[in-house]
Amino acid sequence: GGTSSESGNGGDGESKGTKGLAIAYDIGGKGDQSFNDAAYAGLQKAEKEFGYKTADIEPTEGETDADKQQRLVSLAKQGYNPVIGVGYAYATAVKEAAEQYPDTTFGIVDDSTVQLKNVADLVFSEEQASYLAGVAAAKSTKTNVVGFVGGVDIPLIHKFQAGFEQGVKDTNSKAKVLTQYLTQTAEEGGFSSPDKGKSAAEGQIEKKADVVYAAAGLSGQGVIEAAAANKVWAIGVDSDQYKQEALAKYKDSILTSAMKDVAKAVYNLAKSVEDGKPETGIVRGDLKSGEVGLAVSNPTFKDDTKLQEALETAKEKIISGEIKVKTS
Amino acid sequence: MKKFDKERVLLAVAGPVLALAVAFVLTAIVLLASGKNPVEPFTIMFEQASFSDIQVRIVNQASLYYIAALAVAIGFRMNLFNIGVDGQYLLGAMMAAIVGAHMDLPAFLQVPLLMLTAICTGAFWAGIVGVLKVTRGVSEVVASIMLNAIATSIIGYLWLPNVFGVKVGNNNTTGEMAESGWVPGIDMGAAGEIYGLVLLAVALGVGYWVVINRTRFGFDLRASGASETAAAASGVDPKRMILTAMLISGGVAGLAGLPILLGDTHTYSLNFPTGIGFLGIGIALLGRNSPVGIAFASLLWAWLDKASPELDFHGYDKEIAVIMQGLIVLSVVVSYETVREWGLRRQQRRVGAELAAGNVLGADNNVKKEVAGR
Amino acid sequence: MTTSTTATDLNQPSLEPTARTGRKMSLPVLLLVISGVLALTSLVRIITGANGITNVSQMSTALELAVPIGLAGLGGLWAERSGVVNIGLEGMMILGTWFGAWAGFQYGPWTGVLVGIAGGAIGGLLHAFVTVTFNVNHIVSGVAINILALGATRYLAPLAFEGHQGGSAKQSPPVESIGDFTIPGLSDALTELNSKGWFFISDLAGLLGGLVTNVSWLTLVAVALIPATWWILWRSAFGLRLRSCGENPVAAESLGVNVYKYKYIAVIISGGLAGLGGAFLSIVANPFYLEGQTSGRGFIGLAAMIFGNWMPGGLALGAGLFGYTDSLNLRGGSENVHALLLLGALLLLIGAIWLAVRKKYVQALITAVIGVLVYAWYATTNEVPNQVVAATPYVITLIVLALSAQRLRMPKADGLPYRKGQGK
Amino acid sequence: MVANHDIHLTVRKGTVHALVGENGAGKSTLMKILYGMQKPDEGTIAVDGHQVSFSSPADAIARGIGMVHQHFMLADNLTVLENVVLGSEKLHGIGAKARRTIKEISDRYGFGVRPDVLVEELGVAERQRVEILKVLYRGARTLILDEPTAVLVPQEVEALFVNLRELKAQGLSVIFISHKLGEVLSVADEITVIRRGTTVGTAVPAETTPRQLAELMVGSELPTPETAESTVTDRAVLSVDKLRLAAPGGKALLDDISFTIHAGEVLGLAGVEGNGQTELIDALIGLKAADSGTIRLADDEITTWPTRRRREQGVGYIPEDRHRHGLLLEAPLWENRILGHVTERPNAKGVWLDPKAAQEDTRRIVAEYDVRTPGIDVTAASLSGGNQQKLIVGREMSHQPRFLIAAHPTRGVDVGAQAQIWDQIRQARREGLAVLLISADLDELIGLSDTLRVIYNGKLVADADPATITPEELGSAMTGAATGHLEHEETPETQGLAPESPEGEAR
Ligand SMILES: Nc1ncnc2c1ncn2[C@@H]1O[C@H](COP(=O)(O)OP(=O)(O)OP(=O)(O)O)[C@@H](O)[C@H]1O
Ligand SMILES: Nc1ncnc2c1ncn2[C@@H]1O[C@H](COP(=O)(O)OP(=O)(O)OP(=O)(O)O)[C@@H](O)[C@H]1O
Ligand SMILES: [Mg+2]
Ligand SMILES: [Mg+2]
Repeated sequence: GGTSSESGNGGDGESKGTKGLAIAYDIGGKGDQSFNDAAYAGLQKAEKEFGYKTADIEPTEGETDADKQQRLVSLAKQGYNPVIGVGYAYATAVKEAAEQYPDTTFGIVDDSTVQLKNVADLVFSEEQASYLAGVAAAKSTKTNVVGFVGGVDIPLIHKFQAGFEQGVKDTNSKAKVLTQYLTQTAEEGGFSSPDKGKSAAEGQIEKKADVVYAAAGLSGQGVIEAAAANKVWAIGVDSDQYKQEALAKYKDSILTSAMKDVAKAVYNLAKSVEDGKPETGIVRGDLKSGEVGLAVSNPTFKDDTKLQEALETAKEKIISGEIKVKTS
Repeated sequence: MKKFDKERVLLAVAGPVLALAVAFVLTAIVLLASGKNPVEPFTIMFEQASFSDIQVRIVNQASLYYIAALAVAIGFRMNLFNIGVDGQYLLGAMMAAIVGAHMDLPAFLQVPLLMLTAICTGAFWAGIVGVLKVTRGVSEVVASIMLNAIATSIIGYLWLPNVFGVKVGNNNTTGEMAESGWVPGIDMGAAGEIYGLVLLAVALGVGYWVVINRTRFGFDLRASGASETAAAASGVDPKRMILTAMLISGGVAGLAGLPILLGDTHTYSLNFPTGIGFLGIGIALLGRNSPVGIAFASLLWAWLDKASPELDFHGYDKEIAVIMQGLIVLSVVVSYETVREWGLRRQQRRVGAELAAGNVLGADNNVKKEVAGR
Repeated sequence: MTTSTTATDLNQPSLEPTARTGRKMSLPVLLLVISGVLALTSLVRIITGANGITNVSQMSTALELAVPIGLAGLGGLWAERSGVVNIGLEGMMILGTWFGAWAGFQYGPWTGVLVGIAGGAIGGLLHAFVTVTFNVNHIVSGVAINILALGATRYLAPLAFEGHQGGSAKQSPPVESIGDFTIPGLSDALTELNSKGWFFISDLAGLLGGLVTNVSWLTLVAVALIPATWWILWRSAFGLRLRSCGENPVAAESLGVNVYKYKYIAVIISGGLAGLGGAFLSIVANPFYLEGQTSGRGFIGLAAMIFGNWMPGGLALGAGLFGYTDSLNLRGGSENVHALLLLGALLLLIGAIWLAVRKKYVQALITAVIGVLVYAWYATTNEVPNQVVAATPYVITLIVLALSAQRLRMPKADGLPYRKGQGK
Repeated sequence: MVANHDIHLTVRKGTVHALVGENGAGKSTLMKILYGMQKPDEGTIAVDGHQVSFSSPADAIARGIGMVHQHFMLADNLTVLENVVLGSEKLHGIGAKARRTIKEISDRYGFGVRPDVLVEELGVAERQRVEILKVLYRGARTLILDEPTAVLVPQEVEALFVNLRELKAQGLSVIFISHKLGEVLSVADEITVIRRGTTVGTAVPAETTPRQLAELMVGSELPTPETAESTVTDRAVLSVDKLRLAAPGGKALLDDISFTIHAGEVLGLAGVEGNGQTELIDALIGLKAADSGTIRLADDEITTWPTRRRREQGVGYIPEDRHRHGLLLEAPLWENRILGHVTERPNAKGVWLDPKAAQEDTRRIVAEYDVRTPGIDVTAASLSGGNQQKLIVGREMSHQPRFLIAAHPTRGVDVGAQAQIWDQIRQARREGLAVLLISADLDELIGLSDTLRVIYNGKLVADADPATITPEELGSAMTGAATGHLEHEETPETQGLAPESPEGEAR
């Protein structure tokens, strides 16, 4: 028989105009309270604003690049535009799907290796936000010990660690950063084990850390819990965790969060397509674009003028290029 | 004897078919219970199987499953439970990727070299289990579970930038392999490419059959599985056999990742499919450790994998396919066992009946003796 | 009666006729060994300054991490003592996490615990049905249950949790805390003692302190289940019957024991215990269900059980080892594991001396050389790579097993098919 | 196939009722039915005049029926106490009270049972006593003993009979199964004969001779294993010198074993099971490595050879447990024909199997050795025990062994097949085969052997001349009571086993 995309997925019948943004999740999928959810938030915003039909599709475990490609192709064939792969794992898939469907705009989050006319690489300078988190931590610590908890020992998280460490050191050369990764692979639960996060944070707090920064997905909830229990500061990640329902109990211990606005990036790409000027090439979300940064929901944090000044200075230096933040 | 054979074939086919039907019905009940249409998901998934690109991907995926399951089956054939295939194939693939990235021989040398690397790595990793079992009596199950976990760490270590790791974007890889090590696929036009090493899977299957059924070694292996004590008394050194079986199983396991590595990704990255070793266990058991059975089981499994994502587009949860995989394994093995027991009892009864009726093979030239004996 | 195709001697520890075991190591000897190791650890702590390796919170974390593993292992113990290999523990744990959280967030944590147990028990019932009634190979059934449990919980999670506050397709809404306790005077005293850094005494205080500080009530239940299991299986009529099914079901049958019944009960309890382990994860360790929460603990539990020679005490030791090394990793892994290198070197050296005394010079030399190499590693580095840290629990388990495995003995009819009235 | 049909059996109170019949006649099956382990298709059972139906052994136990099985029903890894109280924990609990009761019973009958040792540490006779204790502990009024004497030496048998008479005196009924007709006549009050699953007659011991009983059993005359002329040569085929084998703990399982078997000679090895026979076989076939000493096959020293090489060089093996060591039960007959000779013709050509040739040769064996089977593709499990044994004998003989280990070659085999197997051994012996014969059947041993040795506690303690020795004399050496060269004494001592011995003899 023909290929599945030739026969279409019931898509050919409907008019293409009614279909818009589609996203394909990375493992973790919807509900990860991290960038998958953020991407979904962007999708919802686009759906509401542009009034078109959207799609969001989950991956399967242990799938290959070919499967991811198939997913993207299938979405493109059905007329969705743009089609975004959430997560660097989609790199190969996006590249090949984009070659197959040159008229569709593709997006990929967290990867800058795909260079095609119809592909937008939505990447973020997480290290810049982490640098600011480091500044905030260094300014807030009384013990000169701060902690970093990484979910899984992979390059993406190394960026957070590198930025944070640099921020701390640049601000307070006497401060020491304790680093702890929870697991080697995601399968072992590094991003989804709050209990592990809690143990790790407790260990750091016992060694006098009084600010802990978690770049650990769902495990970060445990880090925040431990910080609250021991009355030290926690710094959240990805979204503004001060505002998260699940963490409402501990919000007074959440100093700030190093945000990465995947939602905005996704929405922007959708908007650019809608406006007829699709983004292409590397679209970097950084301090300058405002797609990464520190959340200011916690009043204690916001009202600490000295701290805010220091952050402001650091931010300007980064934007001006005076400070180059390391990525690993 | 033709009668017995025909019956055996019938039994062999009737069991799984019946079981599949039961599994489908049970799945339909789950769908019904959750308020969904109990039939449409199946029609969608069957329809998927008719598309050539899906077919290509089913075959590709099945080749990985097939090799992993063969590795498991070799162990099972002699009552060894190699739950460590997962670690063995990951390490094997990674080592092959590393060698492939750092060596560049002509293809006719490079590809065998990569395969040899994978085989040796897998065999080495499984060999640890074998040695521990033979010399120290450590259960192969625990040892392999531990070694799977240790393999994860080793992989993490090899990925370090100052070891063999090459960072590409946010991905850890082992660097692009030299092109001489790429195995070209079989071009199926718009449907995509079938991995060249699907042929390796086929060859391994044939080799497995020949070795198991047609060689002295295979006989020893089967005998060890059927009765360790009888095999030992017949001259099989059980320790050596365990070690050999583990080494072979591990060697084959090492190859399980190669079709996709040499045929598609050309690097070992965070995207490399994991968990195939564990699925291999289920598939081997589903295929009753026979090369043909495993082939069907791998294809069935791959079909469920590749056809289910489509369900998402139609408002169904594709987890239903995972439920179905579980149900299929359960109902198939239950039916195997029931049919097997029934068949055994039936055969015994028949032997008894045929003997009573005087249909004895050696009867005619033994009339005299029989009279004398009684 | 043997299955034609698949493994039946899972866990077969040895080809040799098993040497007599277990009973040889009397309690005083065991205590001596344990305190010896503790003394060494203490020494290492003082030399390296890695105070983390024996402090109170290290120990209480270790306990919390050990509980789910120990419960899974106990589940395995019950099943295997009745002659059924249970490799479906992982799946039953998954059911426990899901059901525990599902009932927990709606009706309170204790109800959650009960429903979690029930969830695991359903998995056990299925396993019993397939392996006991249909006599299917135990491994196949276990593998299938693992797959099925994963699929079922994933399928059900969105249906049950989406739309509730704090719930999503992969996470349940939070469950209320079950509460914990600290024995006030004792805990403080031990913590105080522990912080003094004295040789041995402080370490012992750390160990004991972990048992009385911030302990969840469910942890208490789990710990109590170890002696309870021992008592039931080895001191009650019910336990005797159950064990007899794992040793020689035909003999049990000939004395009027309903072997099927006991196997069913054992496997259902096994599932229930694994379910409890799951509920512990989704109610105590984390206050909610998360997809992938068990991350292989069922298998580790199985390993701990084999490690513990199919005995509750040994199993607790095994689970404790996993919990301890795990908590070492999570709490300053590289530093702690680096300190462990010294401990390893010391142990190797002692081993070498012991071997030399027993006139096994070649082995003694090899052991000594390895010891020196480990020491060199310790002396020339300040920390070990993360990867080594992560592998530590597994490497230690392998080493301990390699040193002790020949003394292991599993129930004689473990994993073998059984049919009523077909015994010879 | 019907195992039992039209069985009529009445056992009176306070008597010993013997049940005899050839192998596979259905004795054990009948007892299992009486004991509730199997269900009868039709017919009735009455206890004390009440009609009963047993759905499990528990029901039978409740009715006061206890059974000691042909194959021990003990869990090795449980203690004696645990084995005894299992299933009847309600009686005296599982603790101190139960221990006291066990001691009491043990003392009353002089069993000398130790409640807290593991069963795996016990010898056969001790296990037997534990089995009987199990039944007594439950307060059984009717005892079923299925071949209790098969593994006992005559002296132990006599001790058992003293116990039985004691039980009888206390008003218990005993059903006693044995192949040893002398024993039966000595202990029984009544005898029922079973043939092909049905009762064919009853006999009163006082009026019956063993020969009459045997004829009733098989419907024909008993064959005897006697060997006519000696064929022993002076060519040594197997010589064992100072063989020693120790258990992992260091205890010697075999010690200072030396013997030589010549071409054409059958060396019979007598001994109570568990005295080192199994270990000796393992050492000879290469499954266990000797700690010291040498084994020579003709001119080659084979002490360090692996099993396969020994078998290739002409060591044949009829194992004592055919199911564990001789067959792949679920494999077809022709694959079983390959087992043990996979490297030899016609089974293999180089590294390749030759299934065609193997199948062809299997057909030959089936025909020549009268294996009753509808074909060579049926599984070994579906053959009867005797036919399985014939297949094994045929297979081993097909490779022209120089030395044959024959362990219980006719165990569980009916008289017809027995005679055939004996014939084959004799035939091969005439052609120069050296045989090590191990058997619990002393008549077979004495009848077939050219030389006799007795193994006790891992040592060869005695030798005897088969032409003159009696089973009783051999038996006393088997218990370690006599050593050295056994001379036949012309004036027999009072033998408890003699049929004419008075019944109810006091202790
Ligand atoms: N339910 C059954 N239906 C038909 N045949 C059966 C059944 N159960 C057992 N048999 C067969 O009946 C025969 C009687 O076996 P049984 O064990 O009772 O013999 P036995 O007289 O005790 O022999 P032995 O002296 O060797 O112990 C065997 O051939 C057995 O396989
Ligand atoms: N449960 C059963 N139901 C039906 N047929 C059976 C059963 N068990 C055994 N048989 C058949 O009975 C026959 C006799 O088997 P068995 O081993 O019990 O014989 P046996 O009487 O002990 O013979 P032998 O004297 O040769 O040992 C075999 O052909 C077997 O197929
Ligand atoms: Mg028989
Ligand atoms: Mg019998």
